[in-house]
This record gives sequence, C-alpha cells and structure tokens, in this order.
Amino acid sequence: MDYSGNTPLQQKKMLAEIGLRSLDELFQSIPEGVKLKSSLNLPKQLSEIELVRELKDLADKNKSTSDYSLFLGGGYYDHFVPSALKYLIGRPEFYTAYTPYQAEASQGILQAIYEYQTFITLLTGMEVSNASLYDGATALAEAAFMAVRINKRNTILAAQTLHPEYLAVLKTYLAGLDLTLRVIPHNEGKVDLKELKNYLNKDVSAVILPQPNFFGIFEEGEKTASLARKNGSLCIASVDPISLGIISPPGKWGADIVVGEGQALGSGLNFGGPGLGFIACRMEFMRKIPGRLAGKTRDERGKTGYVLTLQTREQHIRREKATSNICSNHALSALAAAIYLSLLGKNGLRKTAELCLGKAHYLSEKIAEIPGYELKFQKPFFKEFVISSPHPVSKINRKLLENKIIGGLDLERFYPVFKNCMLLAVTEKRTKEEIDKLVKVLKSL
Amino acid sequence: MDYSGNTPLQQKKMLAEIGLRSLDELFQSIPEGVKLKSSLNLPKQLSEIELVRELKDLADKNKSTSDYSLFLGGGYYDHFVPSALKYLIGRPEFYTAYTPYQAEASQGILQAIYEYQTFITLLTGMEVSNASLYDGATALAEAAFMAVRINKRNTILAAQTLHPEYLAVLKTYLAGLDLTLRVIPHNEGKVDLKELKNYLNKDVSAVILPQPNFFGIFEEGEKTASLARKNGSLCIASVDPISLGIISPPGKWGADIVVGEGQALGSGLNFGGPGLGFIACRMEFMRKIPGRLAGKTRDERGKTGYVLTLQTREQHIRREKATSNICSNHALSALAAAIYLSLLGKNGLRKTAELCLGKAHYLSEKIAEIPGYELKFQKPFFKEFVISSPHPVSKINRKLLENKIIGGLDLERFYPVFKNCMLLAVTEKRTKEEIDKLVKVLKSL
Amino acid sequence: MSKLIFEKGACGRNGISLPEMDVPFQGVGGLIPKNLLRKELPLPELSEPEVVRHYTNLSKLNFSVDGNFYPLGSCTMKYNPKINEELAALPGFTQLHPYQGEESVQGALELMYNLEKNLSEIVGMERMTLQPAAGAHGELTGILMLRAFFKDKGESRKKIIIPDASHGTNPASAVLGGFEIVEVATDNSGGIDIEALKKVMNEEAACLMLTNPSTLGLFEENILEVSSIVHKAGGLLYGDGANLNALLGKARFGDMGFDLVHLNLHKTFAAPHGGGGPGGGPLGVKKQLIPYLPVPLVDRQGGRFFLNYDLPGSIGRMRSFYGNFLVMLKAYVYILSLGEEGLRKAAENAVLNANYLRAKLKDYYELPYKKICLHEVIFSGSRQKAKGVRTLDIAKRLIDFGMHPPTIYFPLNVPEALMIEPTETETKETLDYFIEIMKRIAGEAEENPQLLHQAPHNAPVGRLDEAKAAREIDVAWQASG
Amino acid sequence: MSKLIFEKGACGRNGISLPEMDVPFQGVGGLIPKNLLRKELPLPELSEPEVVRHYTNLSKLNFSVDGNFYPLGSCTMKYNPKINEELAALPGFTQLHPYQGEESVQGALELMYNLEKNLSEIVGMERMTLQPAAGAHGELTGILMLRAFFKDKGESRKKIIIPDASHGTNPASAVLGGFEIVEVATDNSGGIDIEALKKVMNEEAACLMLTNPSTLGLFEENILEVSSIVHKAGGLLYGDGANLNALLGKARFGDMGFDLVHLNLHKTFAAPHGGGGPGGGPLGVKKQLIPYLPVPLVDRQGGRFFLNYDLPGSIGRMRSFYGNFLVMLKAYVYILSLGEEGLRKAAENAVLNANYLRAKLKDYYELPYKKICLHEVIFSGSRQKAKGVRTLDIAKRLIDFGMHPPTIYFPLNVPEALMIEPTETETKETLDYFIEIMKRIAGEAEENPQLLHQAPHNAPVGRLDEAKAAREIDVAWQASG
Ligand SMILES: Cc1ncc(COP(=O)(O)O)c(C=O)c1O
Ligand SMILES: Cc1ncc(COP(=O)(O)O)c(C=O)c1O
Repeated sequence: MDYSGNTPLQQKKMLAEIGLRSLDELFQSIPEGVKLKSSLNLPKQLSEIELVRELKDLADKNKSTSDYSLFLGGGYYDHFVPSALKYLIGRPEFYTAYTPYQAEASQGILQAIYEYQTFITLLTGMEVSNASLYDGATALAEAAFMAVRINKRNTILAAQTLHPEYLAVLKTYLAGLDLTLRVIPHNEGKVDLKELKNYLNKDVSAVILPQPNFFGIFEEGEKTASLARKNGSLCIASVDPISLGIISPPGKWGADIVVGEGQALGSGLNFGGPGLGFIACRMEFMRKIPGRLAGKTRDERGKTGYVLTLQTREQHIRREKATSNICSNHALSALAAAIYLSLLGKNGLRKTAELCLGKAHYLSEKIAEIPGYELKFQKPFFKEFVISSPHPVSKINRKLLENKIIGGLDLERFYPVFKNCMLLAVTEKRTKEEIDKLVKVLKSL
Repeated sequence: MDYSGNTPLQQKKMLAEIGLRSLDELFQSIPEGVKLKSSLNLPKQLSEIELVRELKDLADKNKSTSDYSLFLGGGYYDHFVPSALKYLIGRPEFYTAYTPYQAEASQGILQAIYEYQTFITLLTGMEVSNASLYDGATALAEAAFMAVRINKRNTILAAQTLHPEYLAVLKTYLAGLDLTLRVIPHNEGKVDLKELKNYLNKDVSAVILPQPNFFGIFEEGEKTASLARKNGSLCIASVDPISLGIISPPGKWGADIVVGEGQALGSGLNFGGPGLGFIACRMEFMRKIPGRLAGKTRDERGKTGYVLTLQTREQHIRREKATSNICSNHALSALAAAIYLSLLGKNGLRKTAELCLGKAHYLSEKIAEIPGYELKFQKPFFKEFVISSPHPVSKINRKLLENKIIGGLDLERFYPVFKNCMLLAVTEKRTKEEIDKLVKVLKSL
Repeated sequence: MSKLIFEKGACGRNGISLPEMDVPFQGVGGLIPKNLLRKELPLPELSEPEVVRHYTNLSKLNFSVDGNFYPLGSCTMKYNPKINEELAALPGFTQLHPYQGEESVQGALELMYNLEKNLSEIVGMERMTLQPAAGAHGELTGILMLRAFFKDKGESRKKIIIPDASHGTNPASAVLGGFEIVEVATDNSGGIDIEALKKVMNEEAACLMLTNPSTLGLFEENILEVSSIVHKAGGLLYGDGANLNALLGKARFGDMGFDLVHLNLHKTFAAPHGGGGPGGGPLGVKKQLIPYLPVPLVDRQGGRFFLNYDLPGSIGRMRSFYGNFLVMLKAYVYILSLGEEGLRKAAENAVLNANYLRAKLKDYYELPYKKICLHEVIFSGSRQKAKGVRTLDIAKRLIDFGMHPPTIYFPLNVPEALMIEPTETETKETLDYFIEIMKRIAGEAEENPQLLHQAPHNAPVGRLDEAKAAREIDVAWQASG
Repeated sequence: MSKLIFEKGACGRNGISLPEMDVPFQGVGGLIPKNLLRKELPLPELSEPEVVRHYTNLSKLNFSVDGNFYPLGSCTMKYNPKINEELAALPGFTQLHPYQGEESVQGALELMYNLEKNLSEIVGMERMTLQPAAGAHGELTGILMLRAFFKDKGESRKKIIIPDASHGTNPASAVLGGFEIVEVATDNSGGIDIEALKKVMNEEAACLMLTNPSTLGLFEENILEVSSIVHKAGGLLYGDGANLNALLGKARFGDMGFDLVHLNLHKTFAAPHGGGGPGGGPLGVKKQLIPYLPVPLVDRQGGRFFLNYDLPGSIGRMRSFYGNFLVMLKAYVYILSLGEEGLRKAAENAVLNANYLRAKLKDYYELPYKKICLHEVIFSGSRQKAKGVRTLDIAKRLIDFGMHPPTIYFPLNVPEALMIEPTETETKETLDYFIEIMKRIAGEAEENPQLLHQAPHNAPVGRLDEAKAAREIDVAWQASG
C-alpha cells in the first residue's frame, strides 16, 4: 500500500506534459555514481490485515498498565487521560495540519495554542508561555540558554535533586556553548541552601530548582529564588504541573522562568514520548523565550484572530541569531494539555492532586509499617517518595511483576550510594486495593 | 458524572425566570400517587477511571478474535474492517447527528446515504435501494411485506436453506398480518426445484431464495426466479454482499427484491449487532419500499443537494398507512458500507471474495483428507461449508478453543438431523497458518 | 455540492492492500460454475487518501451535537459521552461472534443481564427484551406480544387505541401487528380525552398506546384513571417510553399502570443517533407478559450467564442474534456513569431547560398549552403564520445561526408546531443564545419575512426543493449521468 | 472568532468525574507545609459537552491534509495513514512507562531496533539514534557529535559552512553547538557554488551542512565533488535529510559521501505533523561517529533487546528517555506498509507531481531554475510583484479555494518564493484543480490586484494584521479582559 494517487495511465499523461518518457528520466539529476542500483534490505511489504497482526504481536510482548498496576514515576506518571481528550486530539483537522504558518487557514490550532499558553501562565503564575517544547529536559536546557542570553553570565547551578536525565541533558546542551554546569548537592533529599550560597557568584546566570524534586520532596522555592535574586541570578523552576493544583505556583514564590514535563496533562505514558515540554517566564523576558508564540490580533474587518508572533526571535527568520533552533515543537501535546485542563478545571485539577497526595502518603505509611522498610527521607512530599528496603530493588520488582504490579524505580541506577532504595509514585488512578496488594507482596518477601 | 450544563446558581436563576421556587415544582404535573418516593436499586455511580476498569474486566471475560482465530459464520462473518473506515465513521459530525430531517443542515449524511443507495444498486444490480434497515433478517421480513403489498397475495415461500433465524423472524412478522409462510425443503443442501414447483400457486406472493445459502452453497437463482415469475410471484433474494464481488448479481438473474445482511461491509462482528439490513428493488416497486430514501434535488440557486424523499410512504407522514413502521434505521452502518466499498473498490471487493473462496476451499479439502471427516454436500460453495465429523461438534470446539481457535457452528442446533455436522466459514483474514493449525487440531482428536 | 464518490477515482487506483493468496488456488473459474460468475463489477476505484478526504469533507456539511445546539423535539439529542464510544470500541466487545460458545462470551452476557436489570428497575418492569433495534421495533415486538397474550386468553380484540398526538410509528406498528387503529383526541389541557377514551375502550380494544410524557411534552395527569379505564375494559396499557428522559428517577411506567413499555437507548441513554441509527429499543413488560418475550433472554444460573431459548409461549424472534449489542453497551456505561443521582439530575435539568425556554419565549411565539412542561416545549408558529411566515421558514432561519432547528409540524394536533427539546446537557448560556435568536427571528417575521422565506443563507446549500425531489425521483447515481 | 475557553464555563461546572478518596486522608493541610499551599487556582470550570463542542468547533477552522490539498513546501504534507494512528493507540504501546524493566518492554525495544535498522538501510548509514524529537533536534545532536569527534581528534574547527538556501534550523543548530557560520551562495543552476565552497572549506571548517535535495527541490548534482572537497579538507559532510522523500529507494546519503544525516519522520515517513509537532528527527551516522551517539541505543543480545548505555564517548543525552516512541511506531508501520517497492513509488510520484506542476505553471509564474526538479518546485512571484501583487497575496487567495498555500518567502535566495510540494498522495485531479486556480490567480493579478490584496475572502477570518500582533503583544488571555 503506497497511498499514491496516480495510476499508470495518469503517470504516462503527466510525463508527456512534462516532456519526458519515463519515470526514470525524472531522476536524471542524480549522478549515475550515486544512483541506487541494488535493492534495499527491507522487510517485506505487509497488507493492513498482516500489519495489525504484526504490531499486535509486538504489543503483546509488552506488559502495559492496562494489565499491570504501575507505581513507577521518575518524571513520567500514569495520570488519567480523559476519553473526551483522546477523541478531540484525534480530530484530523488538528493532527494532520502543519505549524500554522498561514494563520487564516489555521485559526483552530492558533486559538488552541493561545489558550494553551494562557493555561500555562495560569498554572505557573507566569506571564508568558511559549507554544511548547519537546519535553521537560530540553525545556530546562532551553531555559538555561535563555538565562544566559538574558544576563550574559556563563554558569548554571542545578540542584542535585533534579531529575538525573535532566541533568544529563543540561550537561550535553551546555557543553555546546562552553557554559559551566555546577551541581548543588542535596542534604537528605533536599537542596542544601548553605551549599547553594557557597556556589553563588557573579558568573552564575541561573539557579535551577525542581519543585517537587526527583525524590518527590518539596524544596525551599522562596528562599532559593531570593538567594538567586540577591546574586543577580535568575531562578528557574522545574515543576510537576499536577502538583500545581495544590502547591503555590512558582510565579508566587519568585521563579523567573518555569519549565516542566507536561506529559501528565493528557499525553499518557507512551514509553517516554511524545510528552510535552513547557516553558513560561515573566513578561520582561518575553523576547528571549525560545520557540513559537501565538498572539492575538485582528483582521481587516476588526474581527479577532490569532497568528504566530514575534517570529523574529525564531530560526526561520533570524537563522543563526535565533533564540533557539527549535522549529517543530509538540503542538498536539500542548493541545492535549489545554483540553486536559479545560476538562479538569479548577476542581478537577485540585482533586487530582489531592488524590495523588493522599494515596502516596497512604502507601508510604503502610510500607513504613513493614519491618525493615522505611521512608528514606523524612520530609514533606507530593506523590512520590523513596523507601529503603531490606532487599535489592530488582528482587522486589521481580516479585511484584509476578503479581501484576510494576514496582518503583531502583535509585541505585542513578545514585550508587542509594542501595536498596526505591522511588515509588502513586497517582489518582491507583486504588486502595492495588496499593494494599503491593504492600502485601512486600510483606511476603 | 451527569454531563448536565447548569450549575446550582444557574438553576436558581432559571427557576426564578420560570416563576418557580424549586426543581420539584417542575414535576408538579406528576400525580403524587405515581411519583417515585423510594430510591432505585441501581449500581453505584462510577468515575471514568473506575468505568474503564469495570468494562475492561467484562471485556476480559470474553474471548475475542483479536486473540482467537475465528471460523464461525452463519450469517455473520469476520471480514476485515479497514482502519480508515473506523476513523471516518468516528467523526462526530456523522454519529452525533439525527436522521437528516433538516436537509440544509445535514448534507453530509444525506449525500453519504445517496452514495450508499447507489452502492447497493451497483452491487445487487437493482435500481433502487433504501437508506438501510436493521439487519438481514428484518430486511427479509420487510421484503416479504413489500411483496404482499405489491401483488396482494398472502403466502410467502421460503427456502429451507435460508438462515434459520431469518426463517424464525419471518414467521414472527408474518404472523402479525396473518400471512402464510411455507418452507420449501432442500435436497442435499440446496432448494429442491421440483418441490418448489409443487408449492407454487396463485396465493404465492413471493419466493425467497438465499444466495449463497446458509450452508454456503449456491442456489439456482435464475431457475427459481423464472419459476416465480411464471407464477406471477416475486422472487426475493437474500445475499451475501461479499459474494457479489465475483457472483452474478440478483438483478442479472431475475430477482425482484434483494435483501441481505451488510455487516460484512465494514461493521465488524459486535456480538451480532449493530449490523446492517439492506434492501433494493426494481424501479417499478420503488413506492412500495419501506424506510427512508435520500434523493437528489436542487436549491433555489440551482445548486445540487440531497433530501429525504417520498416520505409519504413513511410512518411519520402516513401513520398507519405507511409502507413500514421503521423510523430509526442503521444509517451509520450504511455509511460504513459506503466507505467500505469506496475503499475496496472494484479490485478490492473482487479480491476479498476470491480470498474467501480460495481459503475456504483449501480448508475444506484439507479437512476432507482427514479420515472420518467429509464434506457433507458435494456442491459448489462460496466461503462456508458443512463438514460431517466423527466427533460431536461440541467436543471439537472445546479442543479448538484450547488451541485459541473458535470453531464452526454446530448444525444440530438448527437441524436435529445434522448430527456431528459443523458449518465452517473462512474469510480473507484467516491465514494458511491458522487454517493448517485448525486441521492439525482436528487430526489430533 | 461536492462531487459524488462515483465521480472521483481513476481506473487502477486502490484504497486497500489485501494479503496475497497464501493457499493453492485454482482460480474462480475452477470453483464456481460459469453461469454464476459476475461479469462486471461497476464500483469506483479510489485511493485511501481520496476516500478519507471525501468523507471527511462530507462530514463537515453536517450539523451534530458535538458541534451544534440540536433541540430536535422527541429525539433527545443529548451529548453522547466519549467514554461510551471508547469502551464500545474495546476488541473484547467488538470482536465477538454471536455464535461463540457461551463460555467464551460471559462478559458480554453479564453486561446484557445487568443492563436488563437496570433498565427494568428504572421503568419499574419485571423483565425486558434487549432485542429490538429501535423504538419502532420495540413497539412491534410489544404489539405482537399482546396479540399472542390475548390469543392465549381466547379473546379477539382487533383494535388499538392511539391518541392523535402520538408518534407515527405507533399506528404503523399496530397495523403491522394486525390491528385496526382507533384514534382518540387530545383534550384542551393536552391530555388524552378521557370521555372519548371511555367510549372506545371496550372489549374490542386490545390496548391503549400512550406516550408519556406525551409528544406535547406533558405528563398524562390522569394516568391512573386512564390505566384503570383500560384495565377495567380488559385491555393492556402500552407505554411509548421515547420521552423517558423527563422521568428518570422521578416516576416509573410500572407504577403508573403500564403493562409494557419500550425505551429508546439512542435517546434517553445517550447512545448516539448515528445520523439515523443504529439505535436500541428494549421492551419491558409486567409479569403476565413475560412468557411472550422474544427469544433468547439472558439468564443466570449460579455464576454463569446463558442465552435462554426455553420460552414456549414466546412470539419467536424479532431479528437475528441478540440486538444491537454495542448500543446496549453504551447505555450500560451511561447508567454506570450517572448512577441514580445523575439520572435524576439529568431529568431535572432537561425539564428545567425546556421550561426556561418556555418562559422566555412565550411572549414571542404562541404557546398552545400554557403550563409547566416536561422535557420539551411545544410552540405554534401560528402568529408568524398570520404574517406569511411558516414554521418551516423559522426552522430554516435557525440554521443560519449554527443551530439545528427543532422538530416541526409534529405533533399533528398543533398547527405549525415547533417542538423544542433542549436536553439537560445544554447550558443556560446556550439556551440564552437560542432565545436571543428566536426573538430576533420573531422580529424578522414582522419586518422582513422575505429573509425567512429564503433561509438558510449561510448553509452549504440554500433551501432545497423537496417537491422536485419527489417529482423527478433520483435516488441513485447512474453511470450515464 | 469564537470565544476563548476562558470566556466559557460557569462556577461549579465539572468536565470530569474522579474517584472518591478511598484511603484515609487527613487533608492537604496535614501533609503540606502551609507556606507551600496554593491559594487560588484560576482555571475555568466547564462541562465535558462544553469542552467537546469548543474544541470540535475550533478544529473546523483549520485546514488539514485530511480535508485540503496542503502543498506546503519543505514540509512533505503527505497523507497520514489511519492504520498508523490505530496501531499507535494500542494499549500495549501507549501504556508503557519508560522505566519499566527491559523484560517487560521487549516489543517496544524490538520495534525501535527494527526501525533503526530499516532507516539506516534506507539512507545508507551505519547506525542511528532515534532520540531526537524533531529535525532541528537531530541537527543539534549531529553538531554536538561532530564537535566531540573533532575534539577527540585534537582539531579545533570552529566553523560550519551552510548554503544560503538552507533551512533556518541549520545555522541555528550550528550556533547552539558553538560554531560560527560561514554562508556559501547558490550558483545559477541551483547547486552549491563550488568555487566558493573551495575557498571556505579549510582546516577551520568542521563541516558542510548540506540539504539534499536542496530547498530548491534540486539534487546537488556535484555531490561527489562536494563530498571530496569537504573530506579532503578534513571536514565532515552533514546531510539535512528533510527532503528524503524524493530519494526513497533512489539514492542514499551514505553512498553520496555524507557522514551523518538527520531525517524527519513527520515528513518522509508519514507521521502526522500535529499542527506543529510532535515529530521525530533520527540521526544516522557512519562508522567513525558511532562512538559519539547519544545514550541509550537499543541493542540486541541473543533474542533479547536492551538499552545500551555503555558508550563511553557518547555526547550524553539529548532528551529524557528514548525519543518520541509513538512517532517512531508510525514510521515503522509506514515502512512495513509500503515496503521497498512502495517507498520507491512514493518518491517517483512525489517527483512526478512536482514536475507536472512545474510544466503546467511555468508559463504563468517565473521559474527561477529551469530544469527538472525533484519533490518540490520553486516559483517566484516576481512577475506578479511587478504588478503590485505579492506572493503573500497569491498565497492568501488560494485559501479561498480550499487549498492550503505553499511555503512562501523561502528559500531566501529566491525573491517572492513560492515553494510547492504536492507529495505523492495527491492525485492528478487535485493537481489539475490547483493548476486551474493558480492560473486564475495569475489572471486576477493582472486584472484585479485588489481582490488579491484583500484575500482571503471565504476564510473564518480575513487577512490578519501580523504587525499589530507584534506591536501590541497579547500572548495570553487575562481575566481582566
Ligand atoms: C415518541 C416517539 N415514539 C417512537 C419513536 C420511534 O423510535 P425509533 O426511531 O427508535 O424507531 C420516536 C422517534 O422519534 C418517538 O419520538
Ligand atoms: C529542510 C529542513 N530542514 C530542517 C527542518 C527542521 O525540522 P523540524 O521542524 O522537524 O525541526 C525543516 C522543517 O521544516 C526543513 O524543511
């Protein structure tokens, strides 16, 4: 099935109009030396019936949350995706369109992006959001670049309690521009503010703080931001959008740029992608923000409409002077986020956050009651927490999997010192029954 | 989740506008004696997350063709439903609309119905198709009523090789109008034309012939139609639309009315419904056809458009004098059929029919090679055939199920004389591998 | 209008890729007698992108609940929840063959069993058949059952009484069941004319078919008296439950004296109408009618569900297999989503919305029955008619404002009827917009009738010529043109 | 324009039903320090039907491939097969957490492994990372890798050479990798200016970033010479493979001398663009660059697939997790659907369609490069400009006929550029309609320029004021107004 439109007869007619005799002649500009002569080593073409079977077989080799109870987090969470959302982002008017370069033919996606941008500002307490970035990690890297563009300093301080993969991405990105990355150590699961003070100096462009952090623990946002401000540095917050249903928004506690992974806002798990990178900032930094921005305007008759605006920041106009190289972004995931927040609304988001909070704490308490297990850090947390256990995490997870449970993250993978430590996440989707079953399996070990 | 729009505050305001003080007062016309006082015994309300789990649990209690190889037919077949079709009938513009009473706001579905009607005429070789009926069985009953309206005779002859459930429905329906149903016996799986002649008399309104019949076998359409015509009776054909990819259409061999189950045309299995009833006839009988008809017309500016036409045949205008009581039909299934036939087109339908034919014959030959098994009727068939086996069908099917195969229909259920006889169907979806596996299991018994 | 699918495509194009024949195949000719072979197959040839674009663009010409206010009276065009659609697409439901062994479809049977229980409870009936494919099909089922019932009793009752305001399917179904129709009038208050009923309800009458709330949007206030008149005369009381939406959790057919009632799952229970169907028209009955229910029923033995064909008195089968299973599933999910509380709230808001429209529009349009209505409100366009503007014109003008017109010219006993059923899923804001436009149209009827005669102005087509369609019949495209 | 979602809704409405808290819960205050608690959450409150209607109606304001011809140059707006979407929605793929143990995601890993193999084969590269989320992201990945490569070699090459016709992401990515840009001109025939290249391709230049076919829709005919110039000077040849669609099964980047190349799965491999993304921008490399690929790669040991983090020379991570998995899946399904034969046919038809447009329109619009093109054809609106009609006007006028405009004003070296990429999934009939309209517009430019200046006339909005948008910045709704 090649989906091509022209029949052999039409091809003939068209070639005649072009003045050629064969399809081969169309490719005459390709030098003989590089023309592909042999055939490619590709799998055999499949009909749709066969394709369905083939992919179903692959899918069946995976253990998905539709059959397993998932307690994994670490930056990606099993939050509920409303059915209405799936249907709406499935409208081909949205998903088979390109970036809305031609505004008059793209008002649907443009207004939706404008709404998305507004949602992000409302959620984060910031004034400007762009139209989306790839994911939370690259959004963070873009924020770091942005800070450097703003204050022309060359060092980024990042909390050690950041997602380890975000730290890794930061490192890769910053290396490109010869910027310095310094990691502020944590103390019992939380940034050590005394250490932070030591790291601050006139080269520091920005301080990056996760809220809550990789261990699920709340950081001292206000103090951190204030320390940064006093040093003439910016404060970049990396947040969990669901937590913002109950937690004070970074705009309130002094962050200058806010980024995060928006996968929780209606994108689902997808084995890690696509998710959604969001970035928002204060008004004064608007012209430094990377990526696309939808803005409101009017047509000749005075009717309201939306366009991509401030494109002079972008690569297709400014080329090497652009604020970023990003071109395609995650518009459809942004649309999903807008729809998600529309459906949940004020009450739904708050209740979702509360369910996560309540259930996570219930699980943490139940586990802490099991002899040999304990909560690694005794600090307030949101929906994720670290337990230390008497057994290797791999052993626990094997046992859990047998019981149709996908257990937590083995922290040793990222922090060799955290032996037998597991990061567990609980979302609104988990039931008491599932939680109790997990506890029961742990007890049985 | 009640999906209601009004908030309590709005309810108050609206009540005030109406001049009432409470919602209860809205129901004051219900006499106290019948007002519901107690609460209903209904299951507890579920959130969407819980609903998904609940229904998934129910679904998991079923064994579906996504995990099992199906060889069941008997009027409902596991034909391929193209993905594009599913997406198109999933457009809410189609499925959340009502019957197109207001043509100017319903041109999409009206044109689609007009196209569906055309497809059915092209497929059957008839001149008029209605906009759909419920299913193949009720379509047949409607056709019988139609014949009676046309020639005012009171007896319907139906082949014994018709689907037993169609015969049952005919019986129920005809009883309402005190019409007589007589069943023409078969001889070795095919209508006995000599018997038919015996049954024909001046009371016979129509002769009903399946093509192919319930055993998959081809009947003598031309001879049957000609006998009916000579007797002043009509010939009603009940056909498998897929077979019409390679089999001469009833319009060619003399049928006057053609009906059938259109489930194969893109509706899927659905545990038996919804499917699609189709009915088509010669032009001269158009005004006697039941149900809706979409017709072409123009607007005031001369632009082509479509409307429901000849509504004076219908119950909402003619009430008790209507050609049928049908109001809601199976419009969405008709749309599916139109899309199915658009996607398959000339070559696709022919190839589908050929695949069924070829694979069914391959299976029949392989089974006939197994000692003790034989083809019950030695006659040309399409995609379905009867085998007689040395074992009870229930035993065979139990064994097959263990091997992830859903076996054929136990014919004894409908024909007590056919002991150990199984009706097997093979569609284009079955692979040689699946067929060989079935044969292997039979051999192992 | 857009080109027909038959005017698109090109010879040799394919919209599908099928597997190769993987078994030995001698060709069609070797397996099928020559005289049976098809010579020409005059179907179009299109690519998948072509077909997708064609039907996608056709869909855009339709109004629908997802896009528009759709207050089509008697049709209960409420929102169709997406979760219902999602769950009805699970392979564990869609990919089941109706003849699979019961042990392999326990989930499907359990669902049907539960749905029957729930629906029976909601309407106060003893048992229910889920087989009927639509409301009219449910009616016919009921008619055939009561015919069998009276036959068993040795009574020959040949008539069925039907109010003049009833839906056309009622008399049509009764006739298909072999009965004669006796029409009774609606009285001034919108109820059935009791005196007229008494006159015709005799030993010749098998039943009164009553729609409650009626197609006037009114509860039959004398229902208990009506019921007793019918039953005293030895008849049965049949309920057309198409308007159940107004009564959810408020009153039950069984408690009002109805002996049998059909529902429309594609109205009250939020299954989508699909541009005309498929629907679901289950029929519930009181005890004495159970023996006549069509086969099979879903029953339970211990923990096991099974298809029960063992009903010797059954009228037989009303269709193949067990009914529109996926429609049942959507209704079931709907009941679980709402629960009793939600169902009651739905009824309350549906009735509130209708009365709000009544209160706000009654100064602009003639209101034939000046009282609180239930799920829908019926106006008459008689005032506008006097100015030369018909209800049809008003309806078409609404299209210009992106709203689907109400049902018009029904019920028949109201001249120039406008039957408006907003449903509970619409918001006050939407109603206020509708009210604003209806007022505006009332003004236009005074000042600029021409504008209304020529409406719609912004639709994909202008006013279509229905007379021409019926005169120069063209119901299928022909290759010649 | 339609109201914003924030202007809809009402206090107390809900668009979702969540489960009740089923564990003991002491309230938020008991678990979170007071100073961390949020006081106000200024989100709207809407019902599900309201949200569905809002976004359904918004969607209708969009042009899309499913509804419209969309010949946006350089974007390869081919049809996105529905089967790809269906399979990408299987729970066995969507409901996988990226940190699940490898044993529980073997199907997902196998798919990635196979896709990498297939893509590498198609472009003639040794290995590939599937991590980049889009083309630009792939570019940056490549740039950082070659930086690491030269660092390991102890060479300090600070410049990257980029043709003037290149896409803006090329220089932007190079700069993010710490390089300076050296621009080279396009020669009269549309190729890279060889003499200019020779001048700048020295020991300071790390690489030439070359788009092939170029953004002029032309194959770089001197590619072998170019490659040898670059390599002789010790540089690397980077390929922007955004236009691979023209070369599928016809020629391979590896065979032309490219050392690394990125692809756009959301162009060539039919993954939908989603109104802007998400996409997929895998990067393929020759052997010497493998050590620098980002981690993890998917590798195989016996029958088991695993995530390989053991690449000591790796540049590290380019994003979290493994890339846009569902986009990969769609590309994989696409490759399986088409097979080699189908891929080649796609390229042939894409090129045929572009040349057909070229042949039929060249008398009406200025054709800067008068030769056979590949997947797209570039015209200049210079003739029309002379009459006071800009390319922008022509583009907007196309909207009136239901067709999305081509890419305009790109590439930068063509004045008033119109970059038309029809793709292979469009039919001759659609092209003929486009040609007819383009001719008509050329006529209008002569006779009625005003009509074009004011276009579009039939769109949901008229010509929008972009200057105002940039001047009076409003990028988020505010409660006050
Ligand atoms: C009052 C009433 N009764 C019966 C029916 C018939 O229902 P169906 O269309 O499902 O056959 C309708 C449908 O419009 C109705 O409104
Ligand atoms: C030639 C070329 N290079 C690179 C890109 C950037 O790709 P992406 O938008 O996926 O980042 C594009 C996209 O338009 C392109 O056309």
